[in-house]
Amino acid sequence: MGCNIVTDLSSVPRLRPAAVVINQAWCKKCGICIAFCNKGVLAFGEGNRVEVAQPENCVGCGLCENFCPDYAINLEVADQ
Amino acid sequence: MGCNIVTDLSSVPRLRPAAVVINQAWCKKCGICIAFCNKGVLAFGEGNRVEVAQPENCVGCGLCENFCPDYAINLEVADQ
Amino acid sequence: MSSEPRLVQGNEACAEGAIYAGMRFYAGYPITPSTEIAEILAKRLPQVGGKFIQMEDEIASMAAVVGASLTGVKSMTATSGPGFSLKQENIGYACMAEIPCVVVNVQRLGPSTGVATAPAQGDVMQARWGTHGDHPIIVLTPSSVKETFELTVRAFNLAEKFRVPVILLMDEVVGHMREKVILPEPGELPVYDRLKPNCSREDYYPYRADWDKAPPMAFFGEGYRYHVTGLFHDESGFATEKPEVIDLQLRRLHNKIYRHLDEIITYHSEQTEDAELVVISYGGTARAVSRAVKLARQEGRKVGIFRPQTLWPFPEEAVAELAGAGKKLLVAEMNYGQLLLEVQRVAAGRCAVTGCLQTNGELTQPETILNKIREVYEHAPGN
Amino acid sequence: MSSEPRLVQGNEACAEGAIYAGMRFYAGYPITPSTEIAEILAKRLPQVGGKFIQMEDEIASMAAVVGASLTGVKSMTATSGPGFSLKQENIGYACMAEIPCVVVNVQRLGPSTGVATAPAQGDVMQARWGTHGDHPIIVLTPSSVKETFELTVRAFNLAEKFRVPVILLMDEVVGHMREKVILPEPGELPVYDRLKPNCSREDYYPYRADWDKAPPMAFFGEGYRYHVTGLFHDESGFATEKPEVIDLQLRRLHNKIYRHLDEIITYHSEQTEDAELVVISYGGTARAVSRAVKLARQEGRKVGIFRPQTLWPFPEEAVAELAGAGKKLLVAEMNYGQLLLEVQRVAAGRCAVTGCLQTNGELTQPETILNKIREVYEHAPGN
Amino acid sequence: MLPEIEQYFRLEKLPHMWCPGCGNGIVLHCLVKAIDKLCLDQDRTVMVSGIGCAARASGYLDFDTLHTTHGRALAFATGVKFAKPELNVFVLTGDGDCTAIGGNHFIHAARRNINLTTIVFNNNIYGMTGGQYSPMTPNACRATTSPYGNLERPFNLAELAIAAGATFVGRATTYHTKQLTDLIIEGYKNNGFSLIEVVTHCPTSFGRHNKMGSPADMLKWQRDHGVTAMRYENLSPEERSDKFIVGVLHRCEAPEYTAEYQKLQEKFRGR
Amino acid sequence: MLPEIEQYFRLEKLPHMWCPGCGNGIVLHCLVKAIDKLCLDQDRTVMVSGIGCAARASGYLDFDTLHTTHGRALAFATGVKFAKPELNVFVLTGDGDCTAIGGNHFIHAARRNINLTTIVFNNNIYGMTGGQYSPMTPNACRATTSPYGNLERPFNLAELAIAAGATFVGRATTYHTKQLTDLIIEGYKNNGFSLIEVVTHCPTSFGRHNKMGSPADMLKWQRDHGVTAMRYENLSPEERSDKFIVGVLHRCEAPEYTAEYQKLQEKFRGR
Amino acid sequence: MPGTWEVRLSGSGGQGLILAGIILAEAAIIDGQNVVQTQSYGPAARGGASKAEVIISQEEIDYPKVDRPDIFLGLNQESVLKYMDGCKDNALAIVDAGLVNHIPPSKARVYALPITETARKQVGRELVANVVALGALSALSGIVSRESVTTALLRRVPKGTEDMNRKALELGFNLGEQALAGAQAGHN
Amino acid sequence: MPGTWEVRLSGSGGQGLILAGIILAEAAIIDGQNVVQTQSYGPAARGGASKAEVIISQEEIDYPKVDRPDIFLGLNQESVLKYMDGCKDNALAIVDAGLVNHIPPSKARVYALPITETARKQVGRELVANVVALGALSALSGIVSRESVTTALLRRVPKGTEDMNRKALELGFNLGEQALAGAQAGHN
Ligand SMILES: Cc1ncc(C[n+]2csc(CCOP(=O)(O)OP(=O)(O)O)c2C)c(N)n1
Ligand SMILES: Cc1ncc(C[n+]2csc(CCOP(=O)(O)OP(=O)(O)O)c2C)c(N)n1
Ligand code: SF4
Ligand code: SF4
Ligand code: SF4
Ligand code: SF4
Ligand code: SF4
Ligand code: SF4
Ligand SMILES: [Mg+2]
Ligand SMILES: [Mg+2]
Repeated sequence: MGCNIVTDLSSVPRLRPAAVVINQAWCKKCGICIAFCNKGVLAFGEGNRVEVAQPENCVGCGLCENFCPDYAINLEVADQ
Repeated sequence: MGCNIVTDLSSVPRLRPAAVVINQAWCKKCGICIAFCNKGVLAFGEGNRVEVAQPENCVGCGLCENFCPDYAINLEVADQ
Repeated sequence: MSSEPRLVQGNEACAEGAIYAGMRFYAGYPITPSTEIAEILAKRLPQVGGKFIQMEDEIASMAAVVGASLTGVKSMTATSGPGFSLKQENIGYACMAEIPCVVVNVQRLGPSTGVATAPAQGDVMQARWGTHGDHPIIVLTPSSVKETFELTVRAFNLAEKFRVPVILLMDEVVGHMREKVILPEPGELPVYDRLKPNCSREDYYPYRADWDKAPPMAFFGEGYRYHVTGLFHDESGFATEKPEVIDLQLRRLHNKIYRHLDEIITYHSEQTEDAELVVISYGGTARAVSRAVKLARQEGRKVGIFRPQTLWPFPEEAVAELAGAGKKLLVAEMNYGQLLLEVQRVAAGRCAVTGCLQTNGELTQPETILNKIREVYEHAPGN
Repeated sequence: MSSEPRLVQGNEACAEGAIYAGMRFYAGYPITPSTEIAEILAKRLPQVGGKFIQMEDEIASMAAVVGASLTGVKSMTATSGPGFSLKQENIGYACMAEIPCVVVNVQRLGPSTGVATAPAQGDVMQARWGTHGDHPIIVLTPSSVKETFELTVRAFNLAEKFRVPVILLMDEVVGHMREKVILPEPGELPVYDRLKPNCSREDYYPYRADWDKAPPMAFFGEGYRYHVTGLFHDESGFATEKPEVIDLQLRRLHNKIYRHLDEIITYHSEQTEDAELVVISYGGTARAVSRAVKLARQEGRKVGIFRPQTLWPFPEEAVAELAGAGKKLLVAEMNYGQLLLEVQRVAAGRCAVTGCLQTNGELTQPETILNKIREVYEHAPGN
Repeated sequence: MLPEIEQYFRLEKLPHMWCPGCGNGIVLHCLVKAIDKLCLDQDRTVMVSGIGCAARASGYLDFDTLHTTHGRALAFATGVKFAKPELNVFVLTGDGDCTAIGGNHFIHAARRNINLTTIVFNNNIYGMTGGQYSPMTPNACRATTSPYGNLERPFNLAELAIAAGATFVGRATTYHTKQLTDLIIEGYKNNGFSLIEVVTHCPTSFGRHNKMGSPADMLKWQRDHGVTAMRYENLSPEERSDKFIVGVLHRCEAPEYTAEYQKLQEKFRGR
Repeated sequence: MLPEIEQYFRLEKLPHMWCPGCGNGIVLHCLVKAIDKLCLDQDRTVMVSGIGCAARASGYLDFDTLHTTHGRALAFATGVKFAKPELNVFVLTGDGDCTAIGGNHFIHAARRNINLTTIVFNNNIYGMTGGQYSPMTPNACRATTSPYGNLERPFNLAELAIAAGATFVGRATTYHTKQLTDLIIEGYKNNGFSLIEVVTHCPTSFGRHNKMGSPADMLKWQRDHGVTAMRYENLSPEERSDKFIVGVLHRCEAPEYTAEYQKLQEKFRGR
Repeated sequence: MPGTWEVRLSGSGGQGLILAGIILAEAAIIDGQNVVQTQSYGPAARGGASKAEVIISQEEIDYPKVDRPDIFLGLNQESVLKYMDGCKDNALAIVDAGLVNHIPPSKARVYALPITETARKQVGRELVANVVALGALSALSGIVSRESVTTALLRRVPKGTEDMNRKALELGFNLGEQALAGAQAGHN
Repeated sequence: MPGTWEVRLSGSGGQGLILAGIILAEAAIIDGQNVVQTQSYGPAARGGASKAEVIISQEEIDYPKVDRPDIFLGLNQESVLKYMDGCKDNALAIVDAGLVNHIPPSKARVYALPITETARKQVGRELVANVVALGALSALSGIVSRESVTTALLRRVPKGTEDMNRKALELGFNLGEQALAGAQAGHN
């Protein structure tokens, strides 16, 4: 509910997220997330599946989620 | 034939014309010529006919001809 | 509105009838001979809490009417031939998305710009077939100022009930004519309001209805959050290309009209029982026919008049009955023979069908019709 | 163009046929399933000294085509249902001002946006009646890629000869289908060029012609200095409201078509002589009918096929003859029954007329038609 | 009328059908004066108009003339010009014709920079249909469809044309006849899309509803409210508020559409 | 996608029908983020779209949504908004939808200053029909109907909107997501006609014909060519030639149409 | 039809004949009659000849156009030439004496009255010639009562012009009555 | 119909099946056959299932759509589920071994071949999977001659890609021939 949010989450520097989750059912393998991740976290795998190849490198910048045209990436923030 | 005319007649100060001629068949009695003649040459007559009431006052300025929306006024220049 | 008799113009009766029916949104673009409808409504609508907007063209007018109707407001536009041609695409949209609205076409002489002020009835077939693709449509046509008021109210009732655009097909004669009329008091004529869903948002399927019915219609802004499109769609309103769904939905669009002809079709029939010849006519022409039929009766000819108020769907059954009874049929209209084609089809060879057609920009004179009556009465083959 | 067999798409055949006929001006606005015509012509026209322009919408496209045609260039536009609806006003203008041009409508499933890629034949009546006012119109419809080429050439010939807009009514099946064809060599098909006046400017009346003829047409820019309008006009081309002149001019517009049906109407008729049942069909559907008729014959049923290439004016005489011979008629089309209405009218009760109609966005299958053939063959009343 | 310009009129069609005092006749007068000065070949000049009082102009002029459908003059003219670029094509259109129903064709013709000289007869009203407000009717003015005063704002047509891509834009009035004639000449000479907006007066459908007085009064109003750019510059904001500029408003260079296409044809012909 | 904005989507309709890498999904993402920040009542917000790839957007959003005819979204939206001014009305339209067939409705909605927030998905092409050039296709670019390169000049949409009367105009790209979200917020807040032009990428129909590379390459192109007004100011003319400004381009005050009408109604109601 | 009057009012576009027709029709309604009013426009209803027609009857009125006028009014030359044709034998025809010079052959009783002149000289506004004509027509024909036409007129005219219009109507009545009493303009 | 082959090629929007259909049809023309080619598009022909159909015959071809394929090609899972239905008994069905996991019940002779994999690994471009498939299909069916399909292919592909395409086609032929020689993928 946006109405309860005072500042936009995406504008607050995040904690290191627990996980970058790819929704394979929605992903169309366009490669945008891979191209824009500065940390080389994501990569094409078998059959062009997008895979979280280097999860440990992720800094939670959110670029991948932001640019994914198919809402197929979620940054799941760890419970605090 | 415009193509033989070097300067536009209407832009040259004219000689005093021989006559202001009203084409009554085309005149719609709108009164524009009368309102714009600075010399009081023209006036409404019987049945709102436009008449050249004071021909002697005409200075051949051409305003009446210029503004008549019905091409009903001709300044007939005397043969030189 | 008082019960005093007043002198009222046909176009004015249309405007006032619309207000009576509850119309509170008008979008239009001026065109002779319909313009008075817009001019009157520009003045009247703010007075009754309604909205008037002059759009940039007829296409936009039709679009705005559909948009407004979705918010739950009874909506209308009025035009004439050239504008009616332009509205066709969005009339088709209203058919497909099942948006109630009324489109008035005060016919003038065409094709093209034609003669803006001349009477004609050349848009009868266009009113039926003007937009692309198969679509059902209801077309009403009045013959007098009073009937213009009444049929305008009916047009709204049918539009709202069946969720369709209804065409009120007037002509210059009726639109510009003034007659003495007593306009109905509120309550005197039935006024139908749109059926709304009474279910929850979750249970609402905007295009779910019995095979021959129009579904209830939620208003935009009331929480149903549904989707409307001109693409073929399933009951949920979302696009589909499934043949069986397309078939079902298109069939329902037709059935909701063609299975309710009794509610939709009205006509006026006079002296047809004993008639050997029946003149079929409508709109302004029917006024000349009335006179001609009186004169023919005075001459001892058994002539009747059949005047559809609903042009489409065509009163097929009633006309088939006349044809079946072997009466000669004479179709009088101000065009090259449009309704004539439908009458010929329905008559199916069972009786002589002749046209009394005029397309010169003048209202047909009673004498012209009388002469034709005499000719057909005497010479057309009986059965 | 070589005499080698090639794989050609229907839309491509239309584009190439137009070039063959001498078309050198195309204005259009893209829409599925007609877009290939524009795309091919965008490439081809500059190569053959022609002009291609993509206008801002379909209305402007139709307008530009008329403007171009007045300069003496054979002109064309192509579209599908929604765009065809938008073009109607200016098609009426072309009828009224007698401007030759060809309008291609590659039909898709409607009404409204419908399904852009699905085959349908829902614009048959619209092609006849889509613009306001009474107007004659010629509508041709092809069934194969080769015929698309040929009828496109014919469309231009008829347009130029009769000074009318001609509608080439294609459907998605034929437009998108590719077939092996040998395109005609130059000179193989007749190509008709516009009749120009051979009189002086003073003697030229742009709308003076025999009662059933189209007048010769001067090109803009060649010194005839004449006036063209969509208003009713007299022979000089200037507006008139005189009933007798209106009547005369409108009658000529109709006569120049309806008095030359022999030149205009073509159809394909096969195995009808001994047939007890004739299937009437056109466009893509006729391809399924061909198969179904073959199968029916294999079953020993005497079935024929009648396929109008000219839809409007309708081949009334030929169909009346079939009806008069008491053959059962089955009309197969991908709509709710449009040509069916005309067949019923023409049959005038002399034979059983049934429809095999499909509107689900798929090409009717031969089996569907065969089943209907069996049913009608067995059960419809004979005479 | 000067005898030397009579040749451009279809004299037998005169007097024209416009109301007494209507400004349209003055616009036409200036147009033929301009054509005369330009020495255009009468046989190779086309007048295209839409529908409306102004659009009737084409019928009075002795050229190839094309009176089209409402709002579509520019689209028809595009066809004429593109098919035969050697013709001179003028478009005569009303404010409603051009900016209401025809607005899209207007911005696209400007964008394409096709060589059409477009004269908009701006009488701030739909004259032909009896006085409904147009997109050029000033705010608060009365018309038959704005009985309580017009709620909308009018277009600034010149700015719209410039934004859309016109390469020549000028404005005059029926009072400023000399300027109008010159603007038409300049507009014609521009190799591209030219707009000449003429503020003209409709005494019947606009003047009457808005108490503008006689036709002569309306001309005087134009005289008093239309000013040159130079004069405008020197006016105070208050003085400016009811004034408008008369003269050339915009001029720039851009490739002309039909010429570009001809280049293309030359390049690919026979390929 | 942030879980808090899922509520604005019709999740069961996802994945959407757009091609892999198509920018439209990013625009929609920004739109719902803006709506979330604005705390709009989902039940009183309407999305109106025309026909085209972009116009399919309405189907994915959980509001009252109206997918209309090609080019007419603004005219339908005018009906919705004028009939029920208390609704928030957004218009989602493609460059072809809005500026080709729909150009007239666009300039008139702007002129009326009716309170519609219009988001133009400018991918410089007719995507849906397979890649014909649009009025926003840059000169010389290739499309299926400009096989030899586009001869026409594109509109400067922002300038056109300003000239027509829009009271808020902004531009962003699918790369500039933060700015886009903010522009939508600002556009919504403007009480009048707001245009937000989004430069988006169509890898299938535009990119492929014009060798623009992968979807990611097209996003990078946007990053490198869209600059803030401030940066633009400091660029040399040569540097400017292939750049465009991202941000608020215009803002002004003018009476809003539906509000003006409401005043009229209040004044004359019952008369 | 018995008890039916067919009235044709004609003149140039700006002479207010449609308004006159409406007032006449409304007067007849006040008198309890049935009524239909129609008009025909020129290309744009400017100048030239235009007409308004009124049919007044006790019966229901079917055909709304006037075929053969019982009463004809012609306020300019063009309209008289164009529309006077077809008058019934012995019909009442009123033409403007100042603006009409030629009358086509007809069996009507023709009155040439100084209608426009009266409006201009005695009311000071040519604009009200239509009202003067209406007065004369009512007086000469008796088709509507004096009170009804006065009431109908005052309902229709703009506020502030009532006196001027009433005066014009009175002058018209007088013109009509004088004509009735005096010489008839002769058959021709 | 005697001597008539009905061929249905299916896969996702971007897999180039229409082009494959066209090449197949043109090859058949070179072989002197009659041919009709059609296709069906999805909402916007992107992703999902799309199909191209070719009918090849010595006779004239009337109905242009494939009702019951003699030859079926399925390059993705969705299209196999949607379009494989209706194959004739003993029809030839070729599916992509890497992208298709489930096959609907059918009496066709089904071959699961590594088409896309071959294109990716051996040609280096997945894009040419359609050409590989075409090769395999020709070899397995003999419906068109090897020369004709090669000629038709080379006429259609962009300049500069001839070698790559020729290679893909060869690989396809080989796949087909191996399959013919080797094990059939079994009925199910
Ligand atoms: C499609 C269509 N819509 C409406 C009309 C009616 N119509 C004719 S002229 C006109 C407006 C004319 O206004 P403008 O262009 O300003 O010309 P003016 O008469 O003022 O010179 C209208 C609305 C028409 N002829 N066609
Ligand atoms: C009246 C009409 N004309 C043409 C079309 C075909 N058509 C559908 S979408 C479209 C263009 C879409 O371009 P744009 O608006 O830029 O949207 P995009 O697909 O690029 O997002 C066209 C021409 C149509 N549906 N209706
Ligand atoms: S950006 Fe989204 S759709 Fe594209 S590859 Fe990454 S996860 Fe998949
Ligand atoms: S959040 Fe940033 S670092 Fe982590 S995967 Fe996404 S783009 Fe890479
Ligand atoms: S300006 Fe012309 S039309 Fe008007 S009154 Fe004078 S002469 Fe007559
Ligand atoms: S020429 Fe000048 S002075 Fe002479 S009448 Fe005309 S306006 Fe008056
Ligand atoms: S109505 Fe206005 S614009 Fe039309 S002719 Fe009369 S004065 Fe001129
Ligand atoms: S064609 Fe272009 S705009 Fe349309 S969905 Fe594909 S990438 Fe997006
Ligand atoms: Mg105007
Ligand atoms: Mg686009």
